[in-house]
Amino acid sequence: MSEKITYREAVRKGIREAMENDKRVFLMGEDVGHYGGSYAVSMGFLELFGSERIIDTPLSESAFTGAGIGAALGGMRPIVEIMTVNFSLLALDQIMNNAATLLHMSGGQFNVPLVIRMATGGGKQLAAQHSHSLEGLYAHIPGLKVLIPATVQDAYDMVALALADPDPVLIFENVMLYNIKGELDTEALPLVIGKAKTERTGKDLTILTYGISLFKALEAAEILSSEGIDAEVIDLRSLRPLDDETIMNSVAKTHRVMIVDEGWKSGSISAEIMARINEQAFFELDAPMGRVCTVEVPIPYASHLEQAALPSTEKIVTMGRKLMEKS
Amino acid sequence: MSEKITYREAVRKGIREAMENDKRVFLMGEDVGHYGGSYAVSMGFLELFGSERIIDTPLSESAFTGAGIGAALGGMRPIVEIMTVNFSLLALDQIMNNAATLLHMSGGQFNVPLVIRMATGGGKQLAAQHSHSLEGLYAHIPGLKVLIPATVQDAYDMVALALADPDPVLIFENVMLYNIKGELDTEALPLVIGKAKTERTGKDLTILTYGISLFKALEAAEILSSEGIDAEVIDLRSLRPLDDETIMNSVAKTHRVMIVDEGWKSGSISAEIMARINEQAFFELDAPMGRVCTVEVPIPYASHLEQAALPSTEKIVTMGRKLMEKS
Amino acid sequence: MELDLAREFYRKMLLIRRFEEKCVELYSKEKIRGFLHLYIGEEAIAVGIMDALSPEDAVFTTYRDHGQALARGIQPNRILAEMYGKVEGCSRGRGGSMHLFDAHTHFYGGNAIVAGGLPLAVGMALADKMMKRNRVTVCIFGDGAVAEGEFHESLNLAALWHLPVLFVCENNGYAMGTALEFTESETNISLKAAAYRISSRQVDGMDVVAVAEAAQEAVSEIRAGNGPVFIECLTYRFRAHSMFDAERYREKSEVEEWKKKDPLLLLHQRFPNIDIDKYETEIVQIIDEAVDFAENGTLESIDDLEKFVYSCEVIP
Amino acid sequence: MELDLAREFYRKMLLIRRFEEKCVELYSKEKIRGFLHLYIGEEAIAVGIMDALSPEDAVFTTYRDHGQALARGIQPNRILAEMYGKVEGCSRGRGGSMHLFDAHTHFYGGNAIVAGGLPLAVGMALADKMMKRNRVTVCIFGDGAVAEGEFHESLNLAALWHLPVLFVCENNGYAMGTALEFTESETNISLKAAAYRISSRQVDGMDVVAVAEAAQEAVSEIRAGNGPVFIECLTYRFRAHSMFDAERYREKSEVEEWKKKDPLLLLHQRFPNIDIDKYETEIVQIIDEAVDFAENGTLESIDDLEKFVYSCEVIP
Ligand SMILES: Cc1ncc(C[n+]2csc(CCOP(=O)(O)OP(=O)(O)O)c2C)c(N)n1
Ligand SMILES: Cc1ncc(C[n+]2csc(CCOP(=O)(O)OP(=O)(O)O)c2C)c(N)n1
Ligand SMILES: [Mg+2]
Ligand SMILES: [Mg+2]
Repeated sequence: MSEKITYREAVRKGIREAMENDKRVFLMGEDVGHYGGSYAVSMGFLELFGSERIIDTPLSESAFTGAGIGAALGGMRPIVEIMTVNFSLLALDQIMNNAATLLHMSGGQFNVPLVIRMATGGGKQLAAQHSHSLEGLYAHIPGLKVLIPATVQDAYDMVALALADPDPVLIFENVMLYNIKGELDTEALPLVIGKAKTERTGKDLTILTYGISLFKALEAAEILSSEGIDAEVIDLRSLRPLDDETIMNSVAKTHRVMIVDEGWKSGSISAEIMARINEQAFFELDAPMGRVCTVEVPIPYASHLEQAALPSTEKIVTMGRKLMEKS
Repeated sequence: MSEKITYREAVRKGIREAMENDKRVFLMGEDVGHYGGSYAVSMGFLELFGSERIIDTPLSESAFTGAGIGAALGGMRPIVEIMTVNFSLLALDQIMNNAATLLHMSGGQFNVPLVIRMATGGGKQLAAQHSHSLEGLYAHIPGLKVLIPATVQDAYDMVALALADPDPVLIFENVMLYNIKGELDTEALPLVIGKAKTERTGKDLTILTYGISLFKALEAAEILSSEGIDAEVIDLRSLRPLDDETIMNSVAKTHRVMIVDEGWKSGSISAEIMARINEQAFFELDAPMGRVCTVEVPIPYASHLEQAALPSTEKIVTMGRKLMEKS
Repeated sequence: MELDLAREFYRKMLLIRRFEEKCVELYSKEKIRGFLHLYIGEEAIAVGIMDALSPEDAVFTTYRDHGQALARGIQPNRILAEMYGKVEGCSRGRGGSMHLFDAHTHFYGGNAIVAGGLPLAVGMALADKMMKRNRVTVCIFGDGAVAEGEFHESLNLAALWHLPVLFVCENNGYAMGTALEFTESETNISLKAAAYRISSRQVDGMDVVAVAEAAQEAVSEIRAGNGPVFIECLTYRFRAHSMFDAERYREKSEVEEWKKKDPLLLLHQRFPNIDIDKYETEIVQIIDEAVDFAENGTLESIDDLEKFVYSCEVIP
Repeated sequence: MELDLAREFYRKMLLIRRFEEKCVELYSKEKIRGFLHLYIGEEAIAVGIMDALSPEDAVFTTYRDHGQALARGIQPNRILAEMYGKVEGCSRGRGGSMHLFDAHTHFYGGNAIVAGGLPLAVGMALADKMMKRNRVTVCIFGDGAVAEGEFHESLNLAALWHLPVLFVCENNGYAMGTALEFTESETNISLKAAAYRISSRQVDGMDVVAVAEAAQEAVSEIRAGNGPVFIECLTYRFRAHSMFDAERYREKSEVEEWKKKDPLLLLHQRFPNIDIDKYETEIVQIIDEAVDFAENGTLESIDDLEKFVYSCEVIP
């Protein structure tokens, strides 16, 4: 069955069905209940599921994230919503020192089946403290898995995928995507964590990206195509684990690589991807790889400055041209 | 004047002199006073400078780091000691959302002349929650500077260097270095932030590293040398900014690169360095670059497992051999 | 209280009210973007508190900061230009509505991380104490901040070190859409503060006179070297949390009930001689001028995007 | 109290005491490495608290965890093997002294981040409440944890949601080398807890009978569905914070003063009929056996280093 719905509705549907199917699943976070979710993902859920399973928490990111870990240890399947990734720094100790390590520290005795969802990304003029893209930072942490749905289909599927995992899974939802509509096939084959998806095939240049940047990359690919450059666009979907196989296969075909991500350039996930391609497919490369990331500045409020800081279709096109020149 | 002292004494001397020279400088952190510093860096300072300037804080990493930022805004030159980097996650919100952004968010009105020192690294069998190497994570954040002294000389010099900076500077002191002795020249020329140092010149292979790994790399270089591989070893000293110039010059000479760092491999600073070399010196490379990092596992307690997780001289030697094979 | 002071309070509160109303209008016109949190209903707090400060004192506040900025004396022109993202803005257009800053009035923001400003205020007060400056640092935050760990850590530090901080909690009963009863096991926030041995009190935050008196008293205590003081101001926001808010979490009747305690109304009832019309006219002009100023402001060059990340790039 | 129970308490406390003394010896021989935090002087707390629990109840504690682990019934063999870094250890050698875990006894660690275990305990209790399991979760931490934001956030959540948690603060007067008076503006920790409307009390942590009684009472309250309880146990560590500690921060006389309240001594004074020698002999054997067991344990293969990062690699 296929329908056209928004990304928000897809996440919503994913959570609702999970809660209907499994009594152990519950949603906890700031304003998920009475307010309906700061991005309206859980609007009406309080009425639907009651305050026992839709839990409005105080502003206590560290404790309620930690409580999610504890509840997972206790046999529940919590979905913790951290309102935006910006506030997740307050919970990072719990995420890195507990969620990611308990299984290991206990010698395999205690796993943590926890799902943490966070809204992420810039573009809404929310300035320096509210526009972070830290998925790359989280992808650095062994013990975690990091999923980023770009499409409506993935936004829906990844909820169930994450909940089925015995270990902590983080899902990043870009705030600019919630209102975007797309096709949802509720009978699609189940996903597997760590599989990238080739969204456009091409032979000249591989563009590796994820989240909101996927759409910019696809748009850029069309423009490049009109200039005779045939770009392959891959949606990574998972940043930990990364799908090395799909990446290297594409590089072996195109011999040129661009990575697009919304992290600050230095130390963003694009660096890791470059490092892996260097390690695993160096001799396939005809030219240096390029990346389009966020400029290394706390995101400014003024729209023209913010837009100048973020990756754009135009920057991707320019980088595409440049990469095709070199050899 | 030159003398041979330990790394601990060097940091200590740096702080003491700074406090003697500038009334605005003070030291604040857990157990810096009565206990004498968890790594004995500030032993006796309480008696020397009094409890007004050597401030024992409660276990409140977020608040006392934030208080350091506030005191810096207020005209002081605080040195905040976060006992170890592991606990700095609790203060990361203050570091990323305040220290690193205030200058920018205020349109240049308020700078934050704060120094944060942290002990870091594995190797002491302290297990998963006490053995992090997160300097790469901090190096991702615009607005911060990240210094890592490997030598006694730098341990001393970097205190003054960091205090002279108008913006937040983080200093990472590896716990395995405190007892290491080295030469200190107190009349050495002042350092500049962001300058790497070539500790061994060589023509076949560039090894880029910092902190404790410098010594492993130098040892490995000697072994490799006996096998006819002449490695250049560069101490990066600063991870933000990185000294691209020194790096690229060396690559242009040796055409082969290894990076050694104690971060978990995926997303460690070595990835960023590889990315930059790919971007800036791709055609200089004769072979894929290699990296020796920490295995992606929460650090285990058992010594043999911990050692197997961390970079070692042996692993560097093996990687050196491997890099010289490929072409 | 004297009529003159009452007039002054009224004028300031009215300026805030009309300024905020203009912001709504400008937001609908998409002149202002990002999050916009209005201070309507809470004017008495900013005006009452700022009245007790001297020019050298320091102020730290939250993203709901227009009222405090205006009451502290930052020009409406510069505040509005900030929301337009213009160079003439008080944060050069880098901060926007949530991040107003001003060195001249020691206004240290506009912090959009709930409770994120508390440790900074503690540190500023620590610096003052160390430098033996007889200053007060005011730290303003909402009821939502009380649940955060940083509230606890900061209050403890301030009390432990006897620091010259005035903590002001704007308790408007809600953190976004979550009522205080869902976030605190003890809903009397002043009691919580007292648990740190901080001199603490509750005051009617709709009554500017009461707030001003409590603030005066607190500031004197602090200047006398008695350590921190905590004031909980009971208040209410008449508008939504921000511009995106379905307001499903409270009854219209509750809002109407609180509107009867509108701080402007209350003050006017007490001082019927205040010539409102005169102020309205004055303020319309001030605000029109601010709009003009903001409209005619400059957009910073994109070439300067990376400025202000480090000080060496600060424009002199 | 009955003599039988007193004997049992004594035996358990003595086991902890002798076990810890053996650890010191083994540390000097470099058999045990990393940080080692001894429980000597505080034995009454673990023994008194664990006595009140049923086998299904859950325990969360800190890095100073040998005493609780032993009192909870984890075999000395497995605890010591853990400190030797052997596969037979209760955490397979991955955790070491600070991270003892045991699924059978619902012992969830051994958390080395001060206050890091509190949110976990709250979450476990939340799960119990949601699943309608009539369990109690005990959460043990030191006085140092009280200053952390997570203490505040966790107590508030537990109180707000009426969760079945027993908070136990081992107040030994020091966080490493920092005395409580330098870390808390209110040094009566039980009062701080009460500020969250949590039923809270102080108890003599050197008196195992007092601790056990308080714990029994607390556990009944909790099982009756009355929400969390907080017990502050006043205690003292006779040894250094860990094996590296110059102990410059306290007077020898203070230590001597507290040693007069040695929990073993106190209990023996009260129940002179306890046959100490018998226990000593038994315990020497137990500990010798544990040392043997640990010595003869297996080192995990380095090939398995990356196991337990994710569950799919968990050895069945
Ligand atoms: C640490 C953190 N968590 C969550 C948010 C999102 N958020 C912004 S305002 C707010 C409510 C704060 O309420 P309160 O402190 O009462 O202030 P008010 O808006 O009522 O003035 C929330 C949850 C944030 N900005 N920072
Ligand atoms: C968040 C954090 N900060 C600092 C430390 C370092 N540290 C370990 S134990 C300790 C003292 C804790 O004291 P307390 O809670 O009273 O427990 P005690 O050791 O007295 O049993 C400190 C500062 C840590 N482990 N975690
Ligand atoms: Mg509020
Ligand atoms: Mg203690």
